[in-house]
Amino acid sequence: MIPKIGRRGAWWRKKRTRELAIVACFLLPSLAIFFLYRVLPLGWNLLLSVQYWSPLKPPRWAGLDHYQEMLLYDDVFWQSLKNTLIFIGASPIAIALALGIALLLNSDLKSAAVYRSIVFLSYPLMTVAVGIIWRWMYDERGGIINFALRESGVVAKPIPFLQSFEWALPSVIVAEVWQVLGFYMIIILTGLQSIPQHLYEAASIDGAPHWAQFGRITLPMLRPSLFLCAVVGILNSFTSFDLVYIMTNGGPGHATELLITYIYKSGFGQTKFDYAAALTVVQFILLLALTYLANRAAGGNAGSLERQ
Amino acid sequence: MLLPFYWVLKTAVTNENIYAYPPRLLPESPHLFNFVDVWYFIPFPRYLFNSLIVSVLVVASNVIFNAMAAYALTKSFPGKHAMLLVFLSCMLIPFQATIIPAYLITSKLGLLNSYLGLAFPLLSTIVCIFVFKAAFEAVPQSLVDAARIDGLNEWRIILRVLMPLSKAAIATNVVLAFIWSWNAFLWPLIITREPTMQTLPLGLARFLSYMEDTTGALYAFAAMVLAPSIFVFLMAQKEFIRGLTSGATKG
Amino acid sequence: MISRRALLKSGAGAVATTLAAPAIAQAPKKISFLTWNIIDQEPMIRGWITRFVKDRPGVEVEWLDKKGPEIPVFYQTQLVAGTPPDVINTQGALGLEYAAQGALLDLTPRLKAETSVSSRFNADYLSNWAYEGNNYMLPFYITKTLLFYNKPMFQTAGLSGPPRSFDAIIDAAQRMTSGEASGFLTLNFDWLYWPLYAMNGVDLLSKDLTHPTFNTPTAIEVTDRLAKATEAGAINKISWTGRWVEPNGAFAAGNVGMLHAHSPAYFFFKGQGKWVTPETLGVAHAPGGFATPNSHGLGISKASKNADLAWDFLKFVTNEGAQELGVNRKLVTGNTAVDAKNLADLEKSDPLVYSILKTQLEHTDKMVGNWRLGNDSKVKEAFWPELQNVLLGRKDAKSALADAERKVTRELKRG
Amino acid sequence: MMMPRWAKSRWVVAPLVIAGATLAWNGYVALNDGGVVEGQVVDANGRPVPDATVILLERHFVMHNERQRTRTDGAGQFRFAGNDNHSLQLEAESASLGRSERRVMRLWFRAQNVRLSEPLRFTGKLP
Repeated sequence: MIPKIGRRGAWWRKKRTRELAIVACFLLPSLAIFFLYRVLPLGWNLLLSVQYWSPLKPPRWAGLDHYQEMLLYDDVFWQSLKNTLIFIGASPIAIALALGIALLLNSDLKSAAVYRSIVFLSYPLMTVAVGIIWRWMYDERGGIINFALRESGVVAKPIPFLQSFEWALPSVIVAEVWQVLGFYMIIILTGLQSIPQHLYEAASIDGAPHWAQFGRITLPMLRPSLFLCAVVGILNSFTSFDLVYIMTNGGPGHATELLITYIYKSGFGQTKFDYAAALTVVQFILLLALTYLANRAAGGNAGSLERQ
Repeated sequence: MLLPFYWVLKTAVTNENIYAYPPRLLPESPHLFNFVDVWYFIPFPRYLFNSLIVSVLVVASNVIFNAMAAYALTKSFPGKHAMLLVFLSCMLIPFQATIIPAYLITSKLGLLNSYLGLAFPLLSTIVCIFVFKAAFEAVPQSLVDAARIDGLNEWRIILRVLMPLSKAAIATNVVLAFIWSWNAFLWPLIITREPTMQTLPLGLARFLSYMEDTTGALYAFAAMVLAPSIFVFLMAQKEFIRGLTSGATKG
Repeated sequence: MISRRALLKSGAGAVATTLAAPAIAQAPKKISFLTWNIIDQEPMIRGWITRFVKDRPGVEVEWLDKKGPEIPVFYQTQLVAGTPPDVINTQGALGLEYAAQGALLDLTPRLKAETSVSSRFNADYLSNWAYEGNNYMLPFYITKTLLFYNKPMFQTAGLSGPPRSFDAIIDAAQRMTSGEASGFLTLNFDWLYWPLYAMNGVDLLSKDLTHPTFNTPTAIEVTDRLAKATEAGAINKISWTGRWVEPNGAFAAGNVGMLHAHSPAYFFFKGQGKWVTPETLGVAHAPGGFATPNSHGLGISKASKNADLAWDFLKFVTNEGAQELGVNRKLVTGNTAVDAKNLADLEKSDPLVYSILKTQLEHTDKMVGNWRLGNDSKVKEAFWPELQNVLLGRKDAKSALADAERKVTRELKRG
Repeated sequence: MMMPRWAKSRWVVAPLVIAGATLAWNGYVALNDGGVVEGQVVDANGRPVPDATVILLERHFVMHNERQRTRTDGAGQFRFAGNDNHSLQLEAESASLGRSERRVMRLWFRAQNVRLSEPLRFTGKLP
């Protein structure tokens, strides 16, 4: 496009158009991909969700029938919604935990670096494998957790963690937290390290006690990091399909059913693609709302990721 | 934190009857034959190959596309704010939730059951774009201007000026892209048709299904698929963590 | 730089197309055969294919094997993509659902035309895949539930033989229960537990499958007793929570009196349970001879481009193939002649397996839990969670069955 | 002088090491995959048993299926060729001495050449 631009008038305009052209073609590949695999599918879901659709029949208009079915009659939907929210509810605990670890490791000691890598190590792991590993740790017979509990005399009979309605969801959440903890920690850690030291110095000169420094300086300064953690936590709870699929596949009953697993099941298992689409739409709206809230909580700056 | 690692390794090197109670804390008569079994019971080399191809595709294109997009986003242009918002909201669309249309689209593109189809959704990722953006913005504008006065074109500026100064961001891109593609499960599960196109996570899930997790081999398998991502992470961790966090919190 | 990107993309594209092409484009005389997690029989199936294509020049058979949970996903996606496997192997009622969706080819005309084929099969099993009177699948290998029991535990409990009634089951279970030991265990997926209700004269749906008939005093009482027995530990909790590995593993551990399961369960708990021998393992019909089938059938996709070839392959597999399959996997195939021969051999070589497989061919008129529903999984989804709530003591039988009735009615109306 | 610097980078070294190791291993395999399984059969007192039948079973998923059988020579030695599995069981039987114990043999790769370290031993006579 250089020659085309060459024909333009004044130098600055030429430059301007050139820049725009470049911006455009640089953004193109990424935008194309996001359009194909994020935007378009979302729109398509919207369409599907108001149709009766199945692979072999022509689609018919369904209006809000699926939404009505979901909200009024579908217990499983409410169950999975509840579970998803519990999942999200767990992430603050995880973040707090990560914050604690980060504070401990917030030094430039060699050992600190080692611990950092250890804590983080669980993040890059294949979730399917993580699921299998935790299944095994929870196992009633050979699992180390039950072994520890029985040896230490906490319980007499082994707990069938993943088979019991009470324990299944917490167990899955623990595994989830274990995997994502390192990620939170790293984010918070650099949040900490990016806090200018002189603030603390000033504070200690004013004789502010440590807890006060933590409350007045550390936490506020960490907001962006914490916000990011929150977003990641929310996203995870909406997308941790692999883990549930492998560990419990939503069972027992629907004790560990998440929206995402339920979408998958009703779409592909029960061949209700249209209904699944409706679920998806609801899930997305929920996701947006929650992120918005998290954003507000973090003090409104539209997230640490966006800064002009 | 390390307990699960130990437990899976310990199980991977012990003999068949792993349900004995109490389980031994130390493996008795450890051996590595479970790994051999895994290698032969499923076409492990094939799955490995597939996973590698897809990962390479994803990693390469991520570094390139994301750098381009990020560079564009460091410039000021009308509608930039809107653009950023689009990207951010795109990030909020969980891919798992768009799986059905995504499948239909891919079938329209004729990419079902192909490496490109496997890689496509991951070819560019938003988080990584922001990582690059942050890194590029950290580069002093004066350098860029100087380069431009020297008559370098945009490509050269990215390649010669920005990239060398953004090693951390590159490392982050490589690692994240690798992790995501290497570990992807749901997407390959849906779009691969033949066993010969399956990737390791699918192999693992299959293995689980017919070995009925009664043998150490399953855990050997788990260990085998985990090794590469751990390896890559440990290789790049320093830059990776720096890049990730600078992108995340300062971006 | 540009050239490099172009290079990368085109390179990737090339790789992609080369590897995608064979899969997507169906060769003129190619059929694909989708099996349900029998990857362990690879040599046999490869053998079938070689033999099948030998005297059919230019014919190709592609074999795909998926594990249970993947099959519906895979088949649905392939339907959408317009490339469904020509011959598919489904378990339980899935075939009926696909038939109802219009995904499967109606085999009735072909069966009418070739009585030699239809007469091959045990009529009761064959009719399991009759949807609205038309037949969509042929038996590949067949199973139904039976009662395994732990003879030593029966003796120590002073029980002479297998229970002959529901009361006897509960009673026996209670007598064998103590500490770690529990009396009774059943598989619960699909409708495998349904004989427990059938033997009490409870049926889920009306004959014409239009409305539920299970919300009766008897049903409530039965459910209640099951729940109480579970509470007391006489019925192992895993009956209502586990799927396959857990229940069979528990029975293999040797401290469960009875296992109500279909025949393949034997091979699983045999593998894990040292105690399992012809002397110690009892095999019986459930009281009243009721059993829930959970068979594997073979059907042809309506979208198949080579339906006739697929039909030939179906006939081949259910005859020549069946023989070998029956021997390798020690199972019955629903092909009467084949099974008769294989059982005769087994009677000598492996009496225990023989006694198990024999039950699969008896009382085939007493099969229950095999309602010819086009939306079986949805009805199940409406019914089972409620029942499960009761059995695990999280809800009382009366209200649970009432709720279940309401839900099932809705599903049946939605169709 | 750019060369040495990137050549020393761990991103180059590590992959090279891996590649090297893989090659070496494949080389070793190529030299030792004759598929020969040999050993000796002895009775309870350790005397070689001539003319005993030795059965080679190979693992197939969760079961073991008989693959070949052969007979021992005068020195109680036996030799199988053309084994292409990696998980085997060996068993000897003889009319007079009954069955030996089952020896599990797991190999590092398919068709690895092996020789039984301990001979197959008949534990006693059949009643």
